[in-house]
Amino acid sequence: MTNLVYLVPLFPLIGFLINGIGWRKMPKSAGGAIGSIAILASFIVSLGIFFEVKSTGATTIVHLFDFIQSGKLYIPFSFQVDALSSLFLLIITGIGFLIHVYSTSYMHDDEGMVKYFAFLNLFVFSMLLLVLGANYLIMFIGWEGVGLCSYLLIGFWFKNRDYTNAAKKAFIMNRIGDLGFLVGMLMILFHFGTLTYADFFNNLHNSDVAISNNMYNWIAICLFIGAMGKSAQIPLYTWLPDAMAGPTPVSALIHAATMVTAGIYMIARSSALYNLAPLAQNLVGIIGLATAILAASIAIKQYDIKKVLAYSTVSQLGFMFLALGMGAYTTAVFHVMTHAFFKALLFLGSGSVIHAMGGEQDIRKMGGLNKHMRITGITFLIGCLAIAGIPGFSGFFSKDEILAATYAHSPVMYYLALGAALMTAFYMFRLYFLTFTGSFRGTEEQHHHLHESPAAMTIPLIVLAFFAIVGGYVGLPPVISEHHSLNSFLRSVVSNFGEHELSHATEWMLMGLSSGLVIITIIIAYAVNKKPNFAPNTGLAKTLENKWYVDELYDAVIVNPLQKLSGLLDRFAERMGIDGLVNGVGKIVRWGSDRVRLLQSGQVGFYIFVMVIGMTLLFAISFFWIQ
Amino acid sequence: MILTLLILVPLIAGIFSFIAKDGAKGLALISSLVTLGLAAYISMAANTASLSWTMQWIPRLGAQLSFQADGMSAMLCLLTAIIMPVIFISNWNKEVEKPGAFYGLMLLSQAGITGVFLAYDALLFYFFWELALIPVYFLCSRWGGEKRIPVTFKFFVYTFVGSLMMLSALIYLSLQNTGVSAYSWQNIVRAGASLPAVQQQFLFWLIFIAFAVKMPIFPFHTWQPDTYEQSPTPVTIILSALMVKMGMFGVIRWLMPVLPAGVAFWSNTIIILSVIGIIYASLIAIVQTDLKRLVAYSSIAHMGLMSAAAFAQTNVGLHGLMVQMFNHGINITGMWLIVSMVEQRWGTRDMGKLGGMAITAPKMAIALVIISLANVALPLTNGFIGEFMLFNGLFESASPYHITFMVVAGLGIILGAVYTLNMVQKTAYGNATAMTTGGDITANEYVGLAIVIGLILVLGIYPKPLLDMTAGFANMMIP
Amino acid sequence: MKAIIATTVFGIVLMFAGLVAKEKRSISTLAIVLLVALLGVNIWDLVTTPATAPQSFFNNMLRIDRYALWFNTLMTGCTVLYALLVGKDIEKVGVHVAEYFALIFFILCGVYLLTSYNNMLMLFLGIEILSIPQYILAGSDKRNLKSSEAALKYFLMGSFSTGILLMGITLLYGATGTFNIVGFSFLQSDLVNPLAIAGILFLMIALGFKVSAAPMHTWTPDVYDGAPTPFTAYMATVVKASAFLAFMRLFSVSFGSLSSHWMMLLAIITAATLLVGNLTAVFQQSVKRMLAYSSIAQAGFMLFAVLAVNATAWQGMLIYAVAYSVATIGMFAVLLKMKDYTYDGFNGLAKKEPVLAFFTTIFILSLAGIPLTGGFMAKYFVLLAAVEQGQLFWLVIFGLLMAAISAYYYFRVIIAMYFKQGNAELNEEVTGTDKFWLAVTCVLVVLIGTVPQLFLNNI
Amino acid sequence: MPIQYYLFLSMALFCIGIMGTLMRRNAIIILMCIEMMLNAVNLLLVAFSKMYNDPSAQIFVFFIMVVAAAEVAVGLAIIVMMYRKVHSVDINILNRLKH
Amino acid sequence: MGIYEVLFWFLTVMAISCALGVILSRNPVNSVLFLIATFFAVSGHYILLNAQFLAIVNIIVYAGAIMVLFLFVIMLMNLNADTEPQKNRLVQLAGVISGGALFLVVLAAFRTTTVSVLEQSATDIGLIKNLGKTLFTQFVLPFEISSVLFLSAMIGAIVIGKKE
Repeated sequence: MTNLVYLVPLFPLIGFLINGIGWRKMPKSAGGAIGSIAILASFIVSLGIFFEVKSTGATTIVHLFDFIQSGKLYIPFSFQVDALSSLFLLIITGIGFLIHVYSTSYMHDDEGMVKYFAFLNLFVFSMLLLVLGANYLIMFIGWEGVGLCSYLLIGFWFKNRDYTNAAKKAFIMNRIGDLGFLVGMLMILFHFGTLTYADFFNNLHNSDVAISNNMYNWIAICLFIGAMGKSAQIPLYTWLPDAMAGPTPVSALIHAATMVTAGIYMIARSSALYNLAPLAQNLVGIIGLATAILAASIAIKQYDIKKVLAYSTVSQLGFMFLALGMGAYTTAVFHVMTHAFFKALLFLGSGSVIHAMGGEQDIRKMGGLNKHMRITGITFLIGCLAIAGIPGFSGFFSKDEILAATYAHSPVMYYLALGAALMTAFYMFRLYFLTFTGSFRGTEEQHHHLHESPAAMTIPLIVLAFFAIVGGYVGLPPVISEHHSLNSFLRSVVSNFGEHELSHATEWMLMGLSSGLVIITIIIAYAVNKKPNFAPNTGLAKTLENKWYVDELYDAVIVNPLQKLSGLLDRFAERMGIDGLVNGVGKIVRWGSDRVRLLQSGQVGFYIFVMVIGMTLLFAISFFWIQ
Repeated sequence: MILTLLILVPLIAGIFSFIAKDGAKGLALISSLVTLGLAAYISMAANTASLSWTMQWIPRLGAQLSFQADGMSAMLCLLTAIIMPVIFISNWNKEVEKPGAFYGLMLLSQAGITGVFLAYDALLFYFFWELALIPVYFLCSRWGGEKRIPVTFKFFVYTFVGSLMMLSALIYLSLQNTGVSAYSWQNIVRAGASLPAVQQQFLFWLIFIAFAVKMPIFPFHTWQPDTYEQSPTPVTIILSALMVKMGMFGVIRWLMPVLPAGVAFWSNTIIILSVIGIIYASLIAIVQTDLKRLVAYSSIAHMGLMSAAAFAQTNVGLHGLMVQMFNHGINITGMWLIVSMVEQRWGTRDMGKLGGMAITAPKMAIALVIISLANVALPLTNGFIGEFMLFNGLFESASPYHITFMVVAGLGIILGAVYTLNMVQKTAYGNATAMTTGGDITANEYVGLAIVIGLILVLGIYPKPLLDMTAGFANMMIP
Repeated sequence: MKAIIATTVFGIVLMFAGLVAKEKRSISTLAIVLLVALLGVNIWDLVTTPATAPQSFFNNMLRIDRYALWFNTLMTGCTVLYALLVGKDIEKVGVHVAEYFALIFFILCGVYLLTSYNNMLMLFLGIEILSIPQYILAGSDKRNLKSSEAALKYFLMGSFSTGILLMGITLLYGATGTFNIVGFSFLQSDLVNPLAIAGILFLMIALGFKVSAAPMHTWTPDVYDGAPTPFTAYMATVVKASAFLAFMRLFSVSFGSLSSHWMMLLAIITAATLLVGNLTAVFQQSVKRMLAYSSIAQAGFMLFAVLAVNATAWQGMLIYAVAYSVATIGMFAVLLKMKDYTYDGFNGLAKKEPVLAFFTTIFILSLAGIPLTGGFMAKYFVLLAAVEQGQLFWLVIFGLLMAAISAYYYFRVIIAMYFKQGNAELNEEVTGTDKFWLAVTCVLVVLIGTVPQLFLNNI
Repeated sequence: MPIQYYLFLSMALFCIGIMGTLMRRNAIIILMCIEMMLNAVNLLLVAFSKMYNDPSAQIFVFFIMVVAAAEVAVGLAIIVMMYRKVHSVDINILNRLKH
Repeated sequence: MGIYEVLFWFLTVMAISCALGVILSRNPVNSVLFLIATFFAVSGHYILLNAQFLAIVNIIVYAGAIMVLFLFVIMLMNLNADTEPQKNRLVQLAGVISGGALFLVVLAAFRTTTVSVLEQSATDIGLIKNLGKTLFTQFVLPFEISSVLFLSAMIGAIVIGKKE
């Protein structure tokens, strides 16, 4: 089965090509069907691969063709199938399929639906390349490919300038990260002469290649910069909230479940490197934690349903990086998986809400939707419970593992992370209460239109809700079960670093603490939002509503100065400076010509005079200077 | 002999098309297709052994009519031979004034450019160098925009000064030799390499300025945006896709092996200039509102990267440069085709007035997006392979600042994304305000764009043929 | 030697023909026939002279080598071309057509003397024989005050420079005791007699005057501008080229060993010439006057050959002389067709007379030194010679920069013809014959530019 | 008598001639000054001829006279032609050709 | 100081002062007369230098023929002192200075010349017989060629001088 791995990306590619070429002529339903079936096919193959890998535990490399070969530089186009990639395959194709199905209904009224499916398929294709690549360059191809699809899909409604701006911002911020990734790759190439994972990781321990510890750190940091961009970490996170401009299923798939977790995948993939680079690892943890807190704090005061989810995603990604920073790679992957379920669920749920509200996204205008959309309401609640970390739901297990790992590493960070987790619970339930409970605050017309979404949308919700509940049982904490099935599955590929075995008592204590606090927080959230008050925010709240003014800060510090600098360069350095200089030479020649020609006075006496002067000078030079 | 045919076919066809008047269009197309066939044959043949052809020319000077095609020459000839039919096809239904002269001059410049790539004799090289320039000068000045006369004249004088400086250096070098092949590449190389370092350092600039102007390298670039802006698009394509390669080609063929000590001495300086040029041109591109100027500055930025990598003097960088020269030629051709279609349909190149191409001309918009993505070197487009190798080469250079160079040059890919996406946003996206009239691409334009986009994708996914074609050359230059 | 006799005789024949022939047309036809005959004589001379050592005539007064013969032949050829192209226009200058042609034959006599003189006296006579007819030709359009002015200016300055030439010759004689240019013996190689140095300087200035090197160039624009255009064409080409050959012969053959004493000065003169010629030409409005300045600029390049004192320089001078003469004659032939000599007068010529415009372009490109034309090869050879000399690389670079400036004013003609709107008015119909001979000229220009070996094989 | 004396005398005459051409506006006087320069040359040649005891210098002087005569003939013709047109022999009157 | 020196200095002073007279006198006729005097002084020098034939020729050709031609022309044009406009002082001064500077520079250059002293002894090279022999043997070509010069001068005089 693993030998057929090329089929996995091939199906979405075929789907993309069919939809892409026929996007103007094909019927919408056909486009949706082709797109979904392509992913389903991939999913089936992926399942087969997954189980094969699970049973054998082997790592297979499938060589397709030579991509770049130049001197010492050799980069094959090959796929690597192992535990990590097969798990991601499942997440991508599985959730991808659900979201495709969901989209067939969600996008049904859009004229560009076939194009939409083409892009979506292309995205899945790129994402699969990313996780399947057997070397960093193939990963990079997928890496940039998903960035492209994200760009295309954020700007899907291209007539709106704000949307296309958001798309552009996403692409450019990703590019900043990509530069880091690129530099990291070049460093690896420079020092190890290869980009292939297997060779690279083998050589890491090889004493022949003696490089300083510093260099490991640098390489790791460069790669992490790439992850920052893709996975929306400080300081490159601002694109992700803006990316909500795209259709909601896109947000669910790309900006929650899959693409943004690429950074986590990459670092988990490079765990061997990070294990050698403690400095970089600490940086990852700190950045992750800071992002988790910052994004959570912003989410508290957002009013756009998708924005809240977006910041929540950023925050959750922060948690994942925190885990990575603690050396708990499998935990991060675990959280990726659970997060994929519940965040996709939440986004699709919000999509269902938006669908029902006729495009309205402001939660101040919602409320009491539970009455009209039961399935959406319930599944959304499940999502909230999962993300908040209520015991029994998937999020609880993965988040708890992160917190435990953090506690083992540094209690201070644990408390900070716990704070972020509590904020998560708070804003998620604020969102839930404001949206689904209480009374409807929108217009009469919207009220009239409220309805439950069609089955194509609700079925994926239900499936995802199911997984949001049970997804966590693959990684039961050691206090409950000594057998951590995910950990053991991944062990062959990802090696956790410096795992501290916490005593069972401590673990119980931590679990109890976080669960208890979360429940209290939810109650507070209920209390606060029972009678919503949308008075204009002041003070800290206003700062939070305005996202700590980070966008403004970036505008003021980077974007505007850059624009100004460009303008100045164009006006002064280019036109007046260099071009002015060049034209100046021309002008000087003309001016000189105008002066010199006055020597030609037309009077023969003057001519002779010039001649005599010249003669005298020549004599003087000849007799007094040369000799 | 087949090498001379490659030059003679466009030359003769060019001369005839002056007389042919209305038939010139067809003649040009046929000639360009013939050369494409020849070039394809040569590039296959050059894989195995380099072709050469030599004849006495001016025994008094020791100049010969000598052509040789190695991997680089063959690749560039192939590029030339591909670009020309693309130009002719996509301009098929466009009426030009005096078609005979127009197509004649186009073909003459093709002959000149091909000659530059094939010449293995310094004087012959110089001849073709100028022969390529003169028809282009006429083309720009005759068929260009309203400010064409001063602008193209500036271009002409600029490059003329450069080539004259090069001429002085070539004279100097040739005098180190005697005999009937004093100007042959081998002898020039031997002469140059045996000069004392100080002289090499001096001669370096004389030669380099010619190439720097052509490429163009900051700060010798100011002719370029104006000229691109004013030239008719077919000529802009020749200028930017082919003539800038002449500069790059010159550096590799007639500078690096000839003055190794000079190159070694100045390479850091040139890399710094190039890198500054990347950032500088990219920044300026950001505030351009004219499509042509934007693409022009983007080209400067790209050439900056190529030149930086060239002077990094690494095998992989050089190999990447070969690939990138080809790919840049293809990409920028596509870019200009789109720009010209926009201008033709909507009568403006001002991005402030454009918008909504995706609604009125979706096919063109798709092409624009694909070409733009190639322009920002997105993986799986051809731009990526070259750029990756160039960065790799720059990173591996022996200079102590190699990381700094690479990182600063890398900022160019971010800025590149900024201006390219700006352009896409402003032309393709948004509501169709000004761009309500005018249809989507016509059949002939479709063919032209299809060739370009096909090459972009094929070479982006499977670059091996291109890499193989030039590998031998790269290994020979820098083992 | 045969050619000198022939040209004198032909000149006299033409003088008398003027008495007999009533029609101007027949006179110019006769002149052309005689010129062709003269060319034949030259070729005969060339063929019959053995390729070995140079021959001396009349007690070393003349020393004719193959180079001189070949040069004479080429210059005569240029004259034939000239007569074919502008013969019609000479008829229009004035009534004394036979005399004009006779003077041209006499000038050719001067040319032959200057290419082969071996004695200062012959140099002096040669220059005078070259100059006096020019004074007359310059003033031959008596209806035109400008022509008279040109003649007066040329005459006064020419006589003045004759004085300087003679002073130079005298001082050299004082230093060496001989007039024989190969017999000069400069005593004390380390401390050369100041008389000799001063003599060389005076000669440099006098000959510099003839070739219009700065700062002795001032007559050139006025005279070339004022003189009747057909004669300007001749003065600026064949005459100037032979003056250069005389210059070179003296400085290379006789003073070559002293080059350290005069090279610097001549280099300064060269630089000044290039600068003044190119710079001033930029601002001109009249193409004719621009060509005058351009002839100064071209003289700057020919001075490289004089400076270089080596074998390449001789070949360079030859190529330059021919390439420059042919292109300039062609250019003047075109100019003569124009009603208005200003740049604006050329506006839109390409539309009206595409063939004529094409020929003009070739000539202009040649003058600007663009490859494939003779001008390039010419410049190339002289610069090659200068670089070969070893100390003049700076001057070569300077010269090339000036060449770039020269593109400015030359290309203005092309710009006017092709890119500007306008209605270029012609003086007269461009006949098929005209076109044919212009085409021949073009072919020559391109031939020199591509196969210069053709013109060097005989030496 | 040292030859320098003749050298200096001749130079003095020569330079006076030059000064004359520079100072005067009358074309005829200028022509005369040029003749004076030629005479200075002649004088020096004769002195050198004596020094070297060589007749060829004197022959040269003879030729200079011959040429001078011819030149004067042409020159005066030109001046007369000019006088006919502008009724003056002032060289500054004729300056239509300039710049 | 023998008669030779006395004559030398007398003729020198005469030549230079008359030469100055040529350029300084305002009346063209006076200039011509001064020039004739200069020529006589120069002829005197010729005799001192044993160039008797040239002395005679100088007087006949120059002073006699050429200068008379000048006088004719001046008379013909009816030029007198008042008609010739003077150059302004500055230009005159510039002329004097540049001419003088040239003289001084050349003088300074010849300071160090080491040329022998002329012998006082008489030679016969300046006699017509010797000169004639030289002219018709060694210098026969220039002699013949100068006829071309005369022909052109003749044509010139006709072409230019003839009224149309």
